[in-house]
Amino acid sequence: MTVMTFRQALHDTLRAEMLRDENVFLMGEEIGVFEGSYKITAGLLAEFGEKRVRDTPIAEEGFTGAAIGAAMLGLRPVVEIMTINFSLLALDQIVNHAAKIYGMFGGQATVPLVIRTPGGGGQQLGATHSQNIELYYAFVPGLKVVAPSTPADAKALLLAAIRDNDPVLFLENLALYNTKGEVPDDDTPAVIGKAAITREGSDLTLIGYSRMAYVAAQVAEQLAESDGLDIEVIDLRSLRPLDRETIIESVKKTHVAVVLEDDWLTYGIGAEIAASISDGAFDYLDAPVRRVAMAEVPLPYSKSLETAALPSTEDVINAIYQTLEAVGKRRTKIAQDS
Amino acid sequence: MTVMTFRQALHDTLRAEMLRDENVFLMGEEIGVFEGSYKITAGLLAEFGEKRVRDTPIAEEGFTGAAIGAAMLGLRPVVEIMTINFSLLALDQIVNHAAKIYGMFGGQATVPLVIRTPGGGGQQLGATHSQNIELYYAFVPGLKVVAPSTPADAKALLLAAIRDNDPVLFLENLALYNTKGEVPDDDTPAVIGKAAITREGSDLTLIGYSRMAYVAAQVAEQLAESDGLDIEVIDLRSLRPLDRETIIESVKKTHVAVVLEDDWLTYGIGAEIAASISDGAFDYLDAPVRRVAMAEVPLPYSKSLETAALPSTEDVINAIYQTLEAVGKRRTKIAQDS
Amino acid sequence: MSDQTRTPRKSSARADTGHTKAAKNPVPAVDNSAQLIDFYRQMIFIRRFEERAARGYTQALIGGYCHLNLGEEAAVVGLMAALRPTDYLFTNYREHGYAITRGIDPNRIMAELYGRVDGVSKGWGGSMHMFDITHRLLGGYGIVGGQIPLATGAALAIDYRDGDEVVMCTMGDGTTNVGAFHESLNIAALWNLPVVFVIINNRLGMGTTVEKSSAEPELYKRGSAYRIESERVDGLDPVAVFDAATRAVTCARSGKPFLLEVVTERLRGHSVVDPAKYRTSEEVADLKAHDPVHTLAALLLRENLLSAEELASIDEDATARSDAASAFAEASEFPAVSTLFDYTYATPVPNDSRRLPGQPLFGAPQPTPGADQ
Amino acid sequence: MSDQTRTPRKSSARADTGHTKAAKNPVPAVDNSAQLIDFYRQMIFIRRFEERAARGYTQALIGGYCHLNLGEEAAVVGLMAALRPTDYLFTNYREHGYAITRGIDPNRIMAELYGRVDGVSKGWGGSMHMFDITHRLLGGYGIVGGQIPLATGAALAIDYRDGDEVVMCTMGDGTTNVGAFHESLNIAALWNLPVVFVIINNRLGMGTTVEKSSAEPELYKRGSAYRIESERVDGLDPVAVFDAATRAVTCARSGKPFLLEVVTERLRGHSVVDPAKYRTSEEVADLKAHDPVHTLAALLLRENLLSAEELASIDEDATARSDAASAFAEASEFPAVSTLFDYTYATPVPNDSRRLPGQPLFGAPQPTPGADQ
Ligand SMILES: Cc1ncc(C[n+]2csc(CCOP(=O)(O)OP(=O)(O)O)c2C)c(N)n1
Ligand SMILES: Cc1ncc(C[n+]2csc(CCOP(=O)(O)OP(=O)(O)O)c2C)c(N)n1
Ligand SMILES: [Mg+2]
Ligand SMILES: [Mg+2]
Repeated sequence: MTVMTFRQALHDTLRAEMLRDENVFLMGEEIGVFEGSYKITAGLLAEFGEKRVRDTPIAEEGFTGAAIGAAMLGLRPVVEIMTINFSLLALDQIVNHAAKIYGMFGGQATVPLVIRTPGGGGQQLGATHSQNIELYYAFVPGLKVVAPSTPADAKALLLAAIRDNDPVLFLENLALYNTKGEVPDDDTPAVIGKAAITREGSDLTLIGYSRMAYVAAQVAEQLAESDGLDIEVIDLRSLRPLDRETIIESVKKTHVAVVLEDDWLTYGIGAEIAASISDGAFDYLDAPVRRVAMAEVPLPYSKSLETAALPSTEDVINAIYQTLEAVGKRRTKIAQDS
Repeated sequence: MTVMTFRQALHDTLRAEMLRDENVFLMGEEIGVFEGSYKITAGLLAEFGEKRVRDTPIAEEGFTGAAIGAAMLGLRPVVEIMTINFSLLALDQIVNHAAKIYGMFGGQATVPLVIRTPGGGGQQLGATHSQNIELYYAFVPGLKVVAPSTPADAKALLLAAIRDNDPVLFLENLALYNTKGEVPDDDTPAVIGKAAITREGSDLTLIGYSRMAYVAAQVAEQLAESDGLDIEVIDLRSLRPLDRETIIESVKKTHVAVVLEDDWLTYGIGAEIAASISDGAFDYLDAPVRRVAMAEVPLPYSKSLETAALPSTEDVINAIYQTLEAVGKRRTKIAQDS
Repeated sequence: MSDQTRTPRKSSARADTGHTKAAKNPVPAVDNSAQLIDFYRQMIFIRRFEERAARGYTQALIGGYCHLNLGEEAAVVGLMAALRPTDYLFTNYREHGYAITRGIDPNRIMAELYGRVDGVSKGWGGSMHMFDITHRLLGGYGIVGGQIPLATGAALAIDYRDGDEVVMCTMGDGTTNVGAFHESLNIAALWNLPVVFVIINNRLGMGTTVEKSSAEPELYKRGSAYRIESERVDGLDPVAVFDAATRAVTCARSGKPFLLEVVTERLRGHSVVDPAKYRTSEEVADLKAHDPVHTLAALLLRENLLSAEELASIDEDATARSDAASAFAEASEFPAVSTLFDYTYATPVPNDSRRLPGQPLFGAPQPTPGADQ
Repeated sequence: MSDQTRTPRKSSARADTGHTKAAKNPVPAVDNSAQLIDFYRQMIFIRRFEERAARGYTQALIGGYCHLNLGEEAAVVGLMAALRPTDYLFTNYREHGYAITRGIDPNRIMAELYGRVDGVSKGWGGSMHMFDITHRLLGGYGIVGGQIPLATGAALAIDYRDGDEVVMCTMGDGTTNVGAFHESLNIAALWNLPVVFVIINNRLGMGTTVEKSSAEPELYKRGSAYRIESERVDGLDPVAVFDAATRAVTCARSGKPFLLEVVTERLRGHSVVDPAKYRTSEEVADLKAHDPVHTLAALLLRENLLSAEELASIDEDATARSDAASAFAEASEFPAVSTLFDYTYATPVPNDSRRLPGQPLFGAPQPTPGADQ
């Protein structure tokens, strides 16, 4: 185990996979000479050369499509799309091509492609640069979508994504790059399609992915200390496939759930989670599943408005309190404690 | 009232609006000389000329963006994107530009734009040409998304969309174009953001939009006759804003709901509907909300597989039966009848 | 639409299309009678196959969209003859002729149109999505321009591995106006990729003329925006196409992408169901007068390379093989519903949805059709 | 990155950039001393304003991304001088200088950077999204190339109404490789729209050189793919830019789009936070030697158009106004949270979501911030 940042875990894993398999190569804007907009690929051009670390023109559709074509011939490209906002320009190639090629041609060609791209607001980047649109990928059969929240998962899921024979959208988050955690030294890939219970508990199920799984873990710890609450935390890790079973089992135990997401509420990722819980744990649920998400506006630049529009730790805590209050749990808990 | 097809209602409304307001004009691939891939614009080039019926090059991003720019200067373009599948190529312009311009610039410019585009599978068009991706628009604040299921609504909602000062995605469906219905002669626009109860009932709430609202209406009639079931049908009509109130009020009355959609189940439009019902009617719901949707595969060409992958009337009826059985309602009903 | 708005159709004007921007490596004039006969055999087969497909469509045995190569036979065979079996082809939805000429069993092509298990894409693709990995036909694509980035990437893979294969990527005239064309040609030129971009200029995208859709209607000239060598060739002449394609492929094999414009015909509507009312009767007559299959037959006859009987017998053979393909296709099975979930993912993962429409998310036993395999 | 891989920077090479493809309507040589002084006043103000903005960023008073026009001052003022007040400008995220030169109150521009209510976009846009409807600045845009289709559409609207305004659309060199560039130039040329596309070629897109990103690095030549007239001009010389822009605007006003390439400098990193380590020290020295603001100051002095004192006083005035803008910005209020839902829709509709994060969907009373307006 080594403690490192999320960024370092990504960097080291990319490097290790490039050393392991010469079919693995990197493509994207500014990943070479500029060393990456968020410096994930720093040093790799110097080490591997232009063949394997390709700075592309600004042409999201063109270079993403080229990566798909290269993958069809057996290479294993790892594409960086600078932020997920720009991926809209490559969406046709991803949704109509990468996701379809295996099925549409009756299984004759695979597309072993990874697209790494960060989402995330909160950096005053304005409406077009602060979106969380992983939904666009999670919705599409033929794609796999993973969303790590810890450095360890960044490594394990990136290993899995690179070694998988299907196109994988690997969701990163600007706010996570500098977070730290322990990372196993061996290179065991994660199983794509499995959620993780990152904290066991019995009072409430708190569900998140990417940055919001990180927030969930923090809030759970905080409330354990401050209120003696015993919250179970689920990190979805994979948005497609979605591990409903792990979620349902948890809610059957806790009887209440709060879902955290960084995207817009209506039709957001949380809608499916809430709908699935309400269905699968119908007879066990003591209160409506509560969703905490972004305000439904084009995210303003100004700090005052941006802060108001994004879910805060406080919003999460309030949602938890209110949910517990609705079922009378918190009062009991606090009563017990006092 | 005049009985006409959905196609005719669209055609006549476009024509009437062009006659009413000279700022209204049409753009799109093959809408002029070719008279429209689905002939909605037949005859309009001859009547209005090239200035107001513009055949564009194949350049979804370019011409949709041009329509947005023209709208910023006060024109009221109505764009046809041949099928919703191709709209992926224009998504950046729609999501990052049309939807953001009003907010991002502090309300200084509006984008009075309509994008008409048909979705729909079932015509053996294969994986890339049979998608229902209205979710991509319904998710985005700043856009409005309407989805009529009847010729009357096609007219009323198209009137509303053209006269609205925001970008409106107007969802059509290949399978609806030839359906017929009564259309009012006066031109009263619909209110965007309101669902309609198209059939009152007390046994179950059946919810759909676009083609699936049509299917819902048919199934309800059929089951009224065959089983004496009294199903309430809700046609969502507007996917953004979403009229949760109408849905919840209905479910509070019926206690059970089935949601129909033509898209993929996981993260589909129905997820939000189910999640909203499970929340807003938590204490009233007697069974999990059931969703009927497409199988989660890239839609195959072959008729045998395509048919299996798309929701059929029978699937809808089974889901209704099973939901009613789960709450013991159907047996009672049938028992009463017999 | 008047004749003036279109590229002139008369043979005087047609000569124009042969002029090349950079016709290097000219192929020496040789006796090409064997080649001509071979081309004819292939062209008449495409002709009869497509006509048979159109009939299958009318019989409701073929569904979806169905775009034919009628009028483009000379272009197809000339282009395909310039490729090695190891080269790759990416094309669009108008690809039956290419699939045939690459050497794929016509029975399997027809079976694909019929949506049957023996189809070249196992019935999953249909008319627009023929794919055969062994013949290196890497797909017909239904999204206009979608194949261009993919083809560029395939060329990148070849280059990455120092291979000597070439990628050919065909597209229609209307397709040169999509953004992917620009982005891809730029990338191919920047990275010196072994790819030939071929514009099949049948002078119409559905009902829209080249002049109405491309501000530079001499489409091959667009190569200059990427310093890509380019050339225009008469696509009604299979030998001219072959020669130009050979030059283009040679150029690409040396590591420089090439843009080849092949000016041809679309004898019928955009797809089988399009009556093409936007064409005048003179235009239609003119098209017939330039029919490349008839032109070649006449030449073969005139030059005494084939007798009328021999021509007729080749034609009958083509018809017979097309009919046989239909019979084969009709006898082939529809894919079993149990295979519906077989091709969502190549690497299986847990929690992958295998639910049929209407099946409950939870609870009720899920008959997973893929499971019984 | 070595010098060889870049467009030559020396003055001999620089002369090259002036050569035009079709320099019609040449502006007669006149005494332009007043113009020069005016340009200088504007340029030094942009310089000081941008430096002040950089400081504001370091002070954490400005957030997000912040791209400056440092080194591009001559290009900015020359271009803007060629526009009438009624003409429209679409530009990208590197637009502070354009906003200033279009005549928008610098206090409001700085207030936008500070995210305040008095900002030109009311604090909603920030550095990348300046917009002023009265000055017909129709937006800075953060998505590379996003402005190009919009500008084309604005020109369409002008044409639709038989107006005589022109649209100018600026973009970076790297931006010429996006699909939207291709699609839009084609449409503009096909439909004869009154739009000037301007490439601000500062020879870098972030850290990528033109040669690494554009297979035709003489970017103005790309106009030929659409039969669009084009020209390249030295963007360090405001008069040359003005003259070329005037020709371009005149051409566009006559209903023919134009492509103008302005070769300029990016004195610092891509954005305020980029240390630009990928540049050699020689390059940086070379940039300084060609600083257009210094060059013009030296010229004014040399030609006795301004004394050293006058230059200094203009400079001081620029600094003072920049400081005043910062003071104004800092004193301006942050937008109230109650306005968060004010700009989602222009036409109000029922059921529009006005929920703050964490508020329940149903039940609990919803304090709707927009409602108390
Ligand atoms: C992105 C996209 N836009 C529109 C269409 C609809 N469409 C199919 S073929 C076609 C015309 C293409 O014309 P061209 O490139 O000349 O090829 P041709 O059909 O003449 O062979 C169009 C517009 C599509 N399939 N994909
Ligand atoms: C679609 C898209 N892709 C990538 C980016 C990230 N990005 C912002 S500016 C830039 C470089 C643009 O270079 P150029 O066009 O030369 O303009 P300059 O910044 O030099 O003025 C990039 C890649 C973006 N904003 N949008
Ligand atoms: Mg064509
Ligand atoms: Mg630049």
